[in-house]
Amino acid sequence: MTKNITLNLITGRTIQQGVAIESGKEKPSYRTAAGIIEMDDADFKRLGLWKNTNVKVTSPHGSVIVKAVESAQGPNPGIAFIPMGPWANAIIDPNTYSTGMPTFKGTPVTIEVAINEPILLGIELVQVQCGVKVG
Amino acid sequence: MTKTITDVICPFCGTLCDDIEVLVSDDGKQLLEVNNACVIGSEKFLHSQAKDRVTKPRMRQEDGSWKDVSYDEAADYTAAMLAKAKKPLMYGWSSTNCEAQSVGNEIAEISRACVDNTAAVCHGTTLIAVQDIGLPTCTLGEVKNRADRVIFWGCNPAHAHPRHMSRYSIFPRGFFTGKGQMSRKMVVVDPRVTDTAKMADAHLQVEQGKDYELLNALRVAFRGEWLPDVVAGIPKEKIREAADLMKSGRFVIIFFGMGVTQSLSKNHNIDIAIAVTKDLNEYTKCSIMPMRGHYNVTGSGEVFAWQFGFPYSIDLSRGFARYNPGETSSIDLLARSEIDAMFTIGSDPGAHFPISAVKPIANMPSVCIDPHMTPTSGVSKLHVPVAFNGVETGGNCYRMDNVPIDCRKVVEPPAGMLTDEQFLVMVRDRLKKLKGVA
Amino acid sequence: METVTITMKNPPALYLEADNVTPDGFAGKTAAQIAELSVHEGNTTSTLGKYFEISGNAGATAADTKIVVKGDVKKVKYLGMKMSAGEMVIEGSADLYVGAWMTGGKLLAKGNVEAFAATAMKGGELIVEGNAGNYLGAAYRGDWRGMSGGKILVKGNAGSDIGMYMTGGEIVVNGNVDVHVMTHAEGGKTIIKGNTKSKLGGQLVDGTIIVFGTIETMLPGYKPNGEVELEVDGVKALFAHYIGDMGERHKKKKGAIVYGNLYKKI
Amino acid sequence: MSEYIIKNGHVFDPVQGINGDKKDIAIKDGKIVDKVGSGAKVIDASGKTVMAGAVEIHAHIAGPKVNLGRIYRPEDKLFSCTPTKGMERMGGGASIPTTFKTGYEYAKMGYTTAMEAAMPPMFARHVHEEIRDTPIIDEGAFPVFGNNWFVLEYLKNHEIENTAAYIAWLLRVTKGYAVKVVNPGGTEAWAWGLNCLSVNDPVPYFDITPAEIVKGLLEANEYLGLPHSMHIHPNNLGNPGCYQTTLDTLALAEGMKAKNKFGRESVMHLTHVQFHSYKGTNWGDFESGAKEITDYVNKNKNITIDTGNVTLDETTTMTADGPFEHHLTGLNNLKWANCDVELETAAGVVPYIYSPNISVCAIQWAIGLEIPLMMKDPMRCYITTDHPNAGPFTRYPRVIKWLMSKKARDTQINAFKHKDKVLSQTSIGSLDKELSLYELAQMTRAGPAKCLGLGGICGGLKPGMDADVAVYNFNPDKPVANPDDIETAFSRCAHVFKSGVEVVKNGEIVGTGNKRTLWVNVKVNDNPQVMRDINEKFIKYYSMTQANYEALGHHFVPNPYALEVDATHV
Repeated sequence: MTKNITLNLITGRTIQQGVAIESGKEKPSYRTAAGIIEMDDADFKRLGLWKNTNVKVTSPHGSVIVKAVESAQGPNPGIAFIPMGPWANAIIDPNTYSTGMPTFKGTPVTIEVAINEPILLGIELVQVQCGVKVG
Repeated sequence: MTKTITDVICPFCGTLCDDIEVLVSDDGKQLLEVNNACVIGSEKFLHSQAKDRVTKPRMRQEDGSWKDVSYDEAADYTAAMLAKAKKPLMYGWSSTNCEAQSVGNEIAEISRACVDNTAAVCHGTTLIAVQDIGLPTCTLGEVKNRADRVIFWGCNPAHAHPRHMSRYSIFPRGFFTGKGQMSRKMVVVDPRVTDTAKMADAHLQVEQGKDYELLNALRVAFRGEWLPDVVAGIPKEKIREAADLMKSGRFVIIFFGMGVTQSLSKNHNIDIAIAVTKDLNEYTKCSIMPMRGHYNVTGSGEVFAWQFGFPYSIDLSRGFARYNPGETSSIDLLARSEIDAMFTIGSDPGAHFPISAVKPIANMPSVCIDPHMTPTSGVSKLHVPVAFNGVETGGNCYRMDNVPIDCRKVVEPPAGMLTDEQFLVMVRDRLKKLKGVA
Repeated sequence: METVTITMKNPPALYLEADNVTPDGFAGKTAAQIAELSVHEGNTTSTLGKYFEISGNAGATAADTKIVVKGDVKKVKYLGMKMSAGEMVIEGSADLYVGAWMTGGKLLAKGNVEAFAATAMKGGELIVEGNAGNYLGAAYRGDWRGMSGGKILVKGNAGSDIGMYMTGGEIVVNGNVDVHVMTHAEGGKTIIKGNTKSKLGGQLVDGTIIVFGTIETMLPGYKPNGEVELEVDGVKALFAHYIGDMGERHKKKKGAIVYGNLYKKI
Repeated sequence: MSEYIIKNGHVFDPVQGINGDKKDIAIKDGKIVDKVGSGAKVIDASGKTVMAGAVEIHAHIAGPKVNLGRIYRPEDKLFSCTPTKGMERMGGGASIPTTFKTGYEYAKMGYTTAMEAAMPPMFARHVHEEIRDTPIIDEGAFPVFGNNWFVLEYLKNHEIENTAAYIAWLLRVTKGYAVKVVNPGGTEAWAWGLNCLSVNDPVPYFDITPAEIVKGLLEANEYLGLPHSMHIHPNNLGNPGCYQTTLDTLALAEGMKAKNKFGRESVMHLTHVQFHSYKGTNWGDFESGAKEITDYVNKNKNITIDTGNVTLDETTTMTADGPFEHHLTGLNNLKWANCDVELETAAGVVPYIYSPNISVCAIQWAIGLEIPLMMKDPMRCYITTDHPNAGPFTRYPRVIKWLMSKKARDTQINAFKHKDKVLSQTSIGSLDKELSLYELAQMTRAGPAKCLGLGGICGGLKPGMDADVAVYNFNPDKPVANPDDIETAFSRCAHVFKSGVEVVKNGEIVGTGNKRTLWVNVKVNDNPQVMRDINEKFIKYYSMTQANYEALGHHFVPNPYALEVDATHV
C-alpha cells in the first residue's frame, strides 16, 4: 500500500502566485508558483518524502498532481497549503452551505508520492478536467 | 525622450495604491519603468508590454485550435448568445472600470441575465454578514491617523496586499500616530504562522475552521463571563489577554480576509467579527474592514447596488432584480445547472472556481473577455482580448474602503485593440437590435 | 375540500419557478384556469399547463383547496410559497423555497426539500418526510425577522443555518443537522433528535435548542447551568442545561436577564 | 425643441403671486415664455392644478451612505423590484430606491430638482456617479464641512478668509453646491467614540466648540456670497430636550444678513427640524417643542427650515451624524453601519420602523406636522422627510394630504395606539389649519428655490425661468370628497415638463429630459497659505494623493450647470 498522510488543506494568495498570474497563466512560471503544495518539515518526515518531489493530492472532490515544497511560511504541522488557482481548485470542497462561497479553506486531503506523474500547466489542467481539447 | 506619469493608480488589489510613477516613451506607446508599486503591481503594468499578447478575438475550433475573428464577429456572437439564452450568467466585473460595469448592466437588463462579481469567491460572505449585522468601518486614512490596535484576522497582507501595511495600517506616521509602528500593537489571528503573523506583537494561532468559536470567546471575555479552558486551540488566559489588549486601544481596527470568508462558518465568521467590533465601541472606538481582493470588485458592488439594489449575485431573469446567494450566486448557479450560457469579463472563474463549477462552462455557449489567456478563456468558445484597464484605459474604481479613485491611462493599447467598455457598447447595440429594444 | 392534482409531464430544461402553485393561487379556479397560471423558466414565461397535467378544480377559497403535486419536481422552485391556508402534498422531492413565507395551512413534502424551505414562516405546518436543505425556517437575507410562528417537522436530516433569526414557532428535526442552529434567534424552539456539529445558538438573544444526540463542538458562549429533567415530545429525560450566548446582548424581564437555553440529553 | 402651451389650468405660482387663476403657461426652448406660436402642442389642463416643478432641498439620494443602505438592506427590496418598462430601467427599493427609481419617482410626483444633502468630499466621485445615473431631475450635492480638519483649524483662530478659500477650493474639486454642516464637532469627536451634544462642548484635540464652527461657517458663507445659505443639522439630534440645543444653534445667526446676488435672504437653513424640536427629559415625558422652535423662526427672518416629516413607515436612517446612529442602534438593536472618513466626516446607517403603535413615533409624526402648520411664512419652511430618515420621499403625497386636511390628520390620530399621549404631548389636535395650494407651492417650489439661490431659475413659472412644470389631476374648484384623493393626485402627475421636455404623461415616464448637475463655482483671490495647507495635509494625512482627489473628469459630471460666484472683490 502506498504510504500517505492526511493534512488539512488551505488555499490562498502568495505574492509569487500574484506575480505569476500577471505574467501569464499559460506560462510555466504560473505552475511553479501555484502548482505546488507547501508542507511542514515535520509532515515531509512523516511521509518520508523528499522536498521538491511531485505528489498526488486527493480529497473527496478530486485529485491533482503538484510539487511538494517546504512551507515558505510556518511552521504549520498538519496544515498543507496550495496557492489559489486551478491546482487547489481541483480538490477543494465546493460545498457553499447555500452562501455562494465554496469551502476553499479546510479540506482534508491525503498526500502520496507521485514522482513520475507530470504536473500540468494551469490552463492545460483545467482543459483536461473539463474534457476540452488542449490548445 | 521619455516622460514620467505620476499619481498613477495600480490596478491589481483592493489597496488601489495611487502613488505609482510610470515612465513611458515619448510617443506614449511603450511603458518602460514602474516605480513605487509592489512586485505584483509592477508585473501588471509591465506585462501589458509583452510581445506574445493576444490582440485579436479568437473562436475555439473543434480541434482545440483558435481562429482569429474580428471584434465585429465577436460582438455578433456574444449578442446572439445572450439573446438566445434562457438564463445567461454574466460574471466577473472586478477587473474593469465602473463605466464598463454600467454598460454591462444594461446588457444584463436587456438579456435578463444573472450578474455576479468576484465577491462570489472572495468577500461575498462578508456582504451577507453586513446585510445581517451592519458594518462599522472607516477609510484607510483613519487607520493611518488614529489606529493604535491593528488586528489582521485571516488575512496575509504581506502577500495579498503588499503595500497595505506601509501605506495605511502599520508603518505610516499619521496625525495621532506620530511614532508610526511604535504607536501601534499588531495582532494576527491565523492558523498558519504567516509572514504577516511573524511581524505581530501577538499571534493567535486559531484552529482552522474555528474562528467563530474564538470570536465568540472574545465577546464573552469582553463581558467578563465564564470561559472554557481552551477555545479553538487557544488557552482562555490568552483570549482574555487579547480581549484586554483590544479594549485598551484608543482606536482599534480589524482587517479580515479570505481566512474567514472562505472557512467553515463563512458569513457567520464575519458576522460575529462585526459583533466584536460593535462590542468594542462600548469601550473605545473600533472599526472593521474587509481586505477586498480585485482592485475594483468594490466598485462592481457599488454600481450593481445603485442600479439594481444588490451588491452581487443578482438574478434578473424574471425581468426584475432578485438576490439570494445560495441560489443566485455563480458557484451555485453553475453547480446546480441553472444557467445555459456563460459570459465572463474581468476575472478568471476557470482558475478560481472549484472545478465542479468550471466543467459546466465548457459545455455551454461561452465568451471570455480578458486581456490574458486564462483557464477561463481556455474553456470558452470565444476569447475577446481587450486593453488593460488602469494601464491602457482609465475609468473609475473603488478602493477596499469604498473610496472612489479614477484610474489613469498611461500607455496606448496595441493598435486596433478595444477597451472593455468599447466592446460592451458594441454588444449592447447589437443586442438591442436583436431584442427590438429602442 | 376540493383536490387539484398536478403531475409533471414536461420537466424543464433549466429550473421552473412555480410560485403560483399554492392553495391561494389555485382557489376559485377550474383545472383549465389553473393550467393558464404563469410559470417561469429562466427569462421565459409560460403556463403551468405546459409543464403539468392538471386535474380537478380548486375549492372556492385557499382553505377549501388541496393540491397534490406528482411527478419529478426536483427542479421546481417556490412550491407552496406564501400559502396561507389549505393543504398541499408534494409526493416527491422539490427544489428551493418550499413553503417559503407561508402563513398557514399544511404542507407535506414526502421526499426531500432543498434550501430556503419555510423562509420567514409565520404560521401553518410544514412536514418533510425526507431531508431538508440549508436555511430551513431562516430569515431572508438581511432581514432580522425570521420564522415567527408555525411548526416544521423534518423526519430526515436538515442542513446548516436552520432557524436563523428565528423569533417564534418550532422546528423539529428527527435526524442530524449541519452547522449553525438558530443563529441570532430571539425566540422559538428547535428540537434535534439526532446529532449536531457545531456553532449552535451563536449570537442567540433568546430561544431554546434541545439536542438529543451529540454536539461536536460547543460554543464557548454557552455556560453550564446544571441538569434538568425535561419532557420533550413525550420523552422524559435528563438534560444538561446551558445558558447563552453569554457574549451576546440580552433582554431583561422583570429585572432579570433572559438568556437563551440549550439542553443536551445526557 | 418643441413648443407647448398648457391651457386653462389653475396656476399656483408664488413667484408671480398667482393664486389659482386660470392661466396658460407657454413653453419654448426649455424656458417659460409669454407666448408661443400656433403650432405649439396644447396640453389641456382645465380642472387641473399647475405648479412649477417642485424643488427638494434635503434628501439622501446619492452617494456612499445611501448605497451602503442599498447594499446592506436586501430586505428593503424583497418582492418590490420593478421591471424594465418602456423608457424605464429596472428599479427597486422601498426606503432606499435605486438611482433610476429615484429619478422616476421624483419626476412622477412633479419634482424636477433635488439636492443630495450630505456629500463626503472624499467620495465626491461616487456621489456624482449616482447623480449621473439618476434620470430626469437636476441635482446638486452639499459637501460637509462641519467636522473638516481644515475648517476646525482655521476657525479655531477665526480665520474666515482662509476658511472661505478652502470652501471655494472644495466646492470646485467636488463639484459641490453648498456648505453643509452636520453635528458640528460631534462627528470629529465620534472618530474617538465621543460626541458634542451642546454648542459649547469642546471638540477633542481641536480646541474649538460647535458654536465657533457654526458662526465661522456662517460668516464664511456670506463672505463668499454663495447661492445657498449655510445648511445645518445641529448637535444633539433626536434626543428629548434637544430643542434647547436647536435654539442655541439658531441664535448663532442672530444679527447676520445674507449677502449674495442670488436673491437669497436667509443665512442659516436648519434642516429636518422635527428631529430637533423635542422637549422632555426622557422617552417617557417626551413632548413637542414645535411651538418654541417655530416661535423663534417666525421672529427671525434670516432663518429657513425644512420639516423632516415622519411618515410612519419602515425606513432606513442615514446621516453624517455618526454618533447618533450608534446611539440609535443601541435603542432598536438593528444592524448598524458606520463609515468614518479621514479628515472630513463620518456617516452611519440604521434601519428604523416608525410604528404607529409606539407613542414616541406617533409624537414625532405630530411634531413634523405641527411645524409647517405653525409657521407664519411658508416661504421659509419647506416640506421634507429628510429622505429616508423620517420616511421615504415617495410619501410626500401623504404628507401633503395630512397638511392639507385636518380630517386626514384626525383619521391618523384616531388610528394611533397611544392617541391620548399624542394629544397630550403635542398640540396637533388643536391645529385646524389646512395648507392651501398656494402655501404648498411656497413650501415645495418658490421657497426652497429661493433659499437655494435658484429663485431666478426654477421654483416658479415666470417667463424666462426654466420650463419645469407639473400638472396635477387636482381641481381646486371642487371640494375634496376624500382626503385620500389629495394623496392620489399628488402621487402621479398628469404632465411634467423638465426644462421644456415632457418627461411624465399620465403618471408614466415619457422622456428622460436633460438632467443636469448643479454646482457652485467660486472665484476667490489667490491664497497661497491655504494651497500650502492643502498640499501638506495630502502629503501627511490623506490616504490618496491630491492629484487623484482633485480628479473629477467629465465622465462624472457629463452635463454640469455651474452657478458662478465672484468673491475676489472682498
